[in-house]
Amino acid sequence: MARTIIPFGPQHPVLPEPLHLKLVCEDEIVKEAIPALGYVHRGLEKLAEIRDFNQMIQVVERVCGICSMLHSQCYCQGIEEMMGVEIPERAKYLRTVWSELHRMHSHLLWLGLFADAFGFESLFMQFWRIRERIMDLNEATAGSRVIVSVNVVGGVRQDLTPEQCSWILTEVAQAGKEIKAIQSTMLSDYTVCKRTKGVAALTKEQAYELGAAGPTLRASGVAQDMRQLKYAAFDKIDFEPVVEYDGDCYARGVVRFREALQSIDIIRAAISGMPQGDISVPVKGNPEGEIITRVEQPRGECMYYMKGNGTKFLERVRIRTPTFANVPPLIAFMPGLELADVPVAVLSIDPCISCTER
Amino acid sequence: MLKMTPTVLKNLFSKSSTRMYPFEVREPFPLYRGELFNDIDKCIFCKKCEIKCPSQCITVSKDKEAGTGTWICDPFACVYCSICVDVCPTKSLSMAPNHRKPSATRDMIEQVGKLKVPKKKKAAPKKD
Amino acid sequence: MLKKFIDNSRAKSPWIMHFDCGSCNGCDIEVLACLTPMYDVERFGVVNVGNPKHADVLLVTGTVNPRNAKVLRNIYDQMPDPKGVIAIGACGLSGGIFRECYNVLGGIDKVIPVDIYVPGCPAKPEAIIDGVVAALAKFEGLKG
Amino acid sequence: METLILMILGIVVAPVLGGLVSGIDRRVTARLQSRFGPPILQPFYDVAKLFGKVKVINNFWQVFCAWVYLIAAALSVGLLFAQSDLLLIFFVQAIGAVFLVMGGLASPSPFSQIGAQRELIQVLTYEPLIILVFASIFMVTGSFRIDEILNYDQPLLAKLPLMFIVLGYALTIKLRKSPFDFSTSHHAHQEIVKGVLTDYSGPYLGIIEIAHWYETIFILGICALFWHTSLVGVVVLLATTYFAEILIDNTMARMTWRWMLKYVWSVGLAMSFVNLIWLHAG
Amino acid sequence: MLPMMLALVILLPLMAALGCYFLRVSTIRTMIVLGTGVCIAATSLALFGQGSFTYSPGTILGISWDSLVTLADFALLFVILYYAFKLKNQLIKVFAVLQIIPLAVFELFFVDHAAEVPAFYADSLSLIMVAIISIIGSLICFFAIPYMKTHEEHLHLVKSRQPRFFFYLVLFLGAMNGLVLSNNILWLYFFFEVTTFCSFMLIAHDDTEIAVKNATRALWMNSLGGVAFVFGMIWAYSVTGSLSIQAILEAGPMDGAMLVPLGLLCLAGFTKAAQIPFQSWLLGAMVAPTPVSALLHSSTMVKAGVYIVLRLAPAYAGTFLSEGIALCGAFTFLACAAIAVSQSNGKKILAYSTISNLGLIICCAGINTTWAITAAIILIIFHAASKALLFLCVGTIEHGIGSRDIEDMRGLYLKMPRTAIITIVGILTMVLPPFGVLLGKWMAIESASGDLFVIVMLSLGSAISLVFWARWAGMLLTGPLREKVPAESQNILTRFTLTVLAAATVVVSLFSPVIYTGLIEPMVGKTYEITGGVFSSPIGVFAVYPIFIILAAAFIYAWIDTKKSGNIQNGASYMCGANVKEPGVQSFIGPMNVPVEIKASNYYLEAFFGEEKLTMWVNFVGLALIVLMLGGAL
Amino acid sequence: MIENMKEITLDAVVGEASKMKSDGQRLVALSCTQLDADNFDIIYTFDKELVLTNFRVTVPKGSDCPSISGIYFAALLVENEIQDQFGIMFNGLVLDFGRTLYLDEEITTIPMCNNTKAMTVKK
Ligand code: SF4
Ligand code: SF4
Ligand code: SF4
Ligand code: SF4
Ligand code: SF4
Ligand code: SF4
Ligand code: SF4
Ligand code: SF4
Repeated sequence: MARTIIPFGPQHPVLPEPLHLKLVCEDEIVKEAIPALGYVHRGLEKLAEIRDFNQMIQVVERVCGICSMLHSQCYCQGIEEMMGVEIPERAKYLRTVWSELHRMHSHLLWLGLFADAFGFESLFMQFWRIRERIMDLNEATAGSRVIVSVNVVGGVRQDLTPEQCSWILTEVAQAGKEIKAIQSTMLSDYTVCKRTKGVAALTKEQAYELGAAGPTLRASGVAQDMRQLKYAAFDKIDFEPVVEYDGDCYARGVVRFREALQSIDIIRAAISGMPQGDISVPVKGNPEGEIITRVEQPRGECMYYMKGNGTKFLERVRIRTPTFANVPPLIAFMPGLELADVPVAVLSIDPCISCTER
Repeated sequence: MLKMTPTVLKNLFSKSSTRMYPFEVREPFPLYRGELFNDIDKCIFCKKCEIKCPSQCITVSKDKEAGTGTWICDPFACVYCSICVDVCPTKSLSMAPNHRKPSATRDMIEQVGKLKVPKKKKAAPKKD
Repeated sequence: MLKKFIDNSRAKSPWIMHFDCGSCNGCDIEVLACLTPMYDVERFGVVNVGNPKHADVLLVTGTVNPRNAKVLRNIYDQMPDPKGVIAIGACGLSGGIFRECYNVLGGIDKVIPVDIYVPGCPAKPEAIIDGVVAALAKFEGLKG
Repeated sequence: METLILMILGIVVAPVLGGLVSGIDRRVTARLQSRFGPPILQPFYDVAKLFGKVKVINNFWQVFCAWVYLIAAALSVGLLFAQSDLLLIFFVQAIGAVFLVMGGLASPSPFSQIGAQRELIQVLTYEPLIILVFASIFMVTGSFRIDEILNYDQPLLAKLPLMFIVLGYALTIKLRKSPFDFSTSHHAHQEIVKGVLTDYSGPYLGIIEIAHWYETIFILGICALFWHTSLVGVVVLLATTYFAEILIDNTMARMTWRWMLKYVWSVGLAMSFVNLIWLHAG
Repeated sequence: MLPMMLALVILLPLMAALGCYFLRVSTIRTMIVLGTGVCIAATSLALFGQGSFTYSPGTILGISWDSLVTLADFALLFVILYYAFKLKNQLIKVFAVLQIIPLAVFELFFVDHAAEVPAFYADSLSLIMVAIISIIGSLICFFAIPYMKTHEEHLHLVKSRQPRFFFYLVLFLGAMNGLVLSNNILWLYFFFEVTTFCSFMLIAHDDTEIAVKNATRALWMNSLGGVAFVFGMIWAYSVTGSLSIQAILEAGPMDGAMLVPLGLLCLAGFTKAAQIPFQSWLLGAMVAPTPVSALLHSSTMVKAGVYIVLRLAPAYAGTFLSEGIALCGAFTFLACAAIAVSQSNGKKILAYSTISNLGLIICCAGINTTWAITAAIILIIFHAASKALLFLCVGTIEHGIGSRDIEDMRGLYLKMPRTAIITIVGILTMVLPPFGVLLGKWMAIESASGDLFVIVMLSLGSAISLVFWARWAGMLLTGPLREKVPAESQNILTRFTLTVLAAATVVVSLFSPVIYTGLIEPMVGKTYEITGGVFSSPIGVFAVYPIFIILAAAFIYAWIDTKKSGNIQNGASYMCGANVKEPGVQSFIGPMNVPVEIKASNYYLEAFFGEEKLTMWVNFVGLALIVLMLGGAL
Repeated sequence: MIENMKEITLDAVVGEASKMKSDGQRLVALSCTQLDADNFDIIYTFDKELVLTNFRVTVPKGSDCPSISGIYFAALLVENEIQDQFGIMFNGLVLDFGRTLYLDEEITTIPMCNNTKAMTVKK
């Protein structure tokens, strides 16, 4: 039959990151999709051999800029557990605040990119405009817009003043209002629904079996969220995992949309429940033993496996990131899509190649 | 359809949210981790920053004979984490709240200062 | 007169293309942020074209590895002259914190000539705008 | 003689107007997105810049096709100003459309190829609608000749309101605006990069850009026929129509061409039938 | 003079055909074909000098020509019956018998043999047809000479079957000329049957299973047309009492009883012109060698069907039948254009497009205003030229690359630049102004504009046909072009015919205003004002010369600039940066670092326009429309 | 410190994985570490309702490991990654990148396996 072979990426305007897909299409229906990775692979896990466990914090923060905060949090939690350090309560709450700010900005960023993937430029612009509020919060409270670098083993580096706290509250509330203003567009506009509903759907069983993580999994009806593991302040803050049941791109969008709003509530709860006290404890010695820790990144479950040998250099840092888990579902649902839906479908798992490849 | 209309019309009739950088520059946030400065007079060339820097972009060397110390930082490799600032015992390092300007060439930041140790030694006998 | 208009227009219409050469996304999202309402680089005539054949300025973020180096080279070669390259972020300038990784060759200038270096990790949108403005100076210098 | 002068006038003025319209379009779009936006003259800078770039091609037929596209577009505008036959003008601009497609197909890049195929589907979608619009104008005025149509004493809009909407569909497709920007898009992020224009660059892209300006004016000229009786009417109609286009562009996602083909044909044909039957009955 | 000329255009081909058959030497055959071609082409032009005429040949050797024709007619019908038995096809048997018996009864008991019926009548329409048949037909025959040689080499035939082939090919020219010149409806019927038979024999020429099968299908469908013809003829005679077509026409627009025979005759025309639902025989006919497709199945024989419908147009003007014919034609135009989109076989695309264009002409006949008839005649002329050219191009390409699939023609310019350019010229003359086909289409659309259903179908159809033409033209150019491509070598006759036809399609388009004033206007009456090469009427203007001049200038300018591009930088095409960097290699580095060659294909939109998907529905609607048309006539 | 860990042998990998699958466990990760110059250690991690189950195998250098990508499609990426980074080959991968998932031929050593030259790239 009349086949067209398309090199989709590595450099392609709809791909925020280099990733290659060899697409074989017939009348623009994808018949076969084979990915190629490795354009972002740096091999940073091996840096553990030449950077001590403290310096590694800055390295893992740069596994990916978008959820850098959660990478270092996951890493620090692991080291703290290995070394038996109990961090102050206030530090837990602070980590929660910044991690939820991260989730918000990441989801807003994604919602924008998603809108862009189906060619809705003005919606993209609106989401990114709202997101700037969060970026300002990051910059003002932590010192950098993107890579906040607040985590250290034993706690956090920055504290929040009461004024900053109330400012955060007003800003996120305002952001929430603005998000709600475009809710009807994102969730019920005819063209948006037409482009996302029923596209690249995964059933609950498929999603689970293919090892999907995070919003991709929750959009297929599996209520699993690593925050249920009650790390940081989540033992005190209640929340319900956001679940949708259709498993298509639309459902994935809704999950993230609702999570962005949910984060506002969590931030509010964290700030109101934040105890006074130290923000870090001094740490002595070196990590030893093996540990697996998990946190919920905006894109889903992130897992760190670490092995210490009593020196300041860790023997192994192994990072399993959410996108890594979401690539197999992506490969699985590609055939049968329309070419125009490829960006939408690829974006729907919120691909982060940089952390997939590290 | 056209669910977006109120939002875009509102945008049309209100002021654009664009910050007119570089024509108007915002007041910087004081905590921002921008350009790194070394107050070389305060630096004791203890190498603490060199050791702790996660990006390994600082080189501190002492020239005993000349009585000078050199503090070199590669601004193109620095990741602006401010670990060095945190660990510096004399607080000679600081970060300005504005970003470093782009440049067309790769220049190292090289600062040469007097070694303080001899100074101390000199001062000590005086007291003695 | 026409020629002068063309010369003047160069600096007024820099179409950019952004290539993520293995960045951690930190710098990428800042590049994107430049296009959004808060920073809106279209004020300077900047259009994000996403196709090297239409681009005047290449913004590159991230570290170079053997695989993406070939892509980077290709894209650069496909841009018609006159063209400029802006490297963004510590990674793009030198490899940044990843300089010593086994799959990192170093900064962008290992592969293609770079006109402007924008430091930062990530570089702020303001810094990127400064970088673009600095690159325009190069086009302004180009007469005829 | 008068015809000739009008024609030349059209060919000279149209790109200037088209460029301005495009500049205003970009500015208004930016404002709708809460951005500051580029200068109004930006399109002219862009094209001038393109002409200052090195010429790169990968198939010399691209050059040929680009030129024919431009000339056909200019000629159709010239004929429009010269008040020629609507159908003839339409067929002349179809020359441009065909050569744009051929230029796209000349490059082996898959994106260019796909873009050309999509462009064809767009042509397939809007062409019948435009012919129907012209036929409906004929049914009202009894002629395809613009000079005769201008003698008709009522605004056509009053008799052909639905046909104007049908023309609006064609307009959106032709201007390559959301939700119909498939073959190439003004927005950077499309699955097929720049579609038909992917492998055009530098001066040749500039040529095509100018041809787009002509096409904009061509389409607006057709719209103007719907309220030819008053100058104010024309201005109001055009301004409203174009603003509506920008608004639609900014309030809709890009759809898929399969959807377009089904939707535009069925809605367009249905509206045409309703309007024309109403015309017959009334 | 006139008898001589008539003999030249009708009998000379017969003689030449016999010569080809019996003198089995290829050089002699070549000479005969060339000579005949030149003769009849010249004669056909000379006939224009004659203008309209009526003529009866009287007797030969004491036997009237009428009786000879009748005899030959029965002989032919029995031959067909013989083939029906040989092929064991019940349908053909039935249809043959259904023709023989009524015809015998008719001849024996009804016809008043004493009545004087002029055998020949010619007006501009006939003369134009004769010119098309004689000039284009001859060119195709020339083309066939080298073509059949290669063709037989391809098939590795031991014994050449060319004598038989050229026998039918050349014979056909005479029959066709006879058909368009006949005034006596019995004569018309006879020639009609000869073309059917020639077509049958030529489709079956290669004697493969599929060829025989498709030939059989062609025969039964055309025989069905023959049956309709016979009954229509008898019925018409019983109403008007005359065998003369002119007499029937002169009776003026009719109604009531006369509409049915007219409807039946038109039905015969429909089968011959392969209108839906009879299109399948013409598609099947594409198995025949390409000159056959070019001659019989696109530019001339199928026009016989159209000719009959058009010839009878004045008789049913303003009736329901007329409206029905317009709808049928418009529907065929739309449906076949749509199906053509889903085709990748070049000859099939041409076949569908042919049927589609015939539909358009028939639609014009049905619209039946003077404007529409003008459009129909313009379309006949230019469609014949362009389509013949395109068929010959496909034949040449097929010999060059061994495939007739348009997907395989991608980048043909790199291999056969000359043929590629001529093909593109052919395609452009089909779809773009100011060329003749488009002029015809423009007239058709303008004259159909009052009719809602027809105009909708025409506008959809013309948009659809642009799709398959434009992409075909474009894909011939695909490829990375770095240097000038040297022209391929071609047989002199091939090159001659292609060049002449290509030049003719362009140049004749330029003379369309002249053709109009000289030929069409006298026949159908004044419809357009011509000033400075501009067609104008109160409803429209079509500026042939100005557009021609401007476009010619544009093409020349564009070509000069293109030539200059020789020294500009060549780039690799965009492949997302993954290009394999070797000159001339069109591949990208795919997964696992394996180079992947890029490949692009057309969209065939099977889901919308699939042949299998549409054919059944289309046939159903087509049949319904015909029933409606005939039923309405009753 | 790692919950529900058990050690298994190399040939039991596929069986264990199928058991996990029938138990409704979701594959989370495979984590490979170089134990010493001659041995690697792979930990297979599964999750069910937030509880992790792990098993670990020791793979001697030079021996191949059975792929579980037939059972868990999701394993294909990580198994290819381990091929790239540690040079352990997996038998029966559903989509085998043959050590080109991340690396080009310019990288001639097996990165995470100190000082070992890469074998020729499997085609
Ligand atoms: S889709 Fe988004 S990330 Fe990708 S190029 Fe466009 S704006 Fe950038
Ligand atoms: S999941 Fe994506 S955004 Fe988050 S850390 Fe990984 S790469 Fe970054
Ligand atoms: S760039 Fe140089 S001067 Fe600036 S902070 Fe980094 S090291 Fe210091
Ligand atoms: S840590 Fe401070 S004092 Fe020590 S060398 Fe660095 S800058 Fe100087
Ligand atoms: S800011 Fe961080 S990276 Fe930069 S010199 Fe200091 S410690 Fe090193
Ligand atoms: S410079 Fe920093 S933020 Fe930018 S890509 Fe590199 S690590 Fe990420
Ligand atoms: S391809 Fe042409 S030459 Fe060959 S056998 Fe068929 S018709 Fe004859
Ligand atoms: S087509 Fe060519 S290869 Fe095939 S039989 Fe004929 S000569 Fe031989």
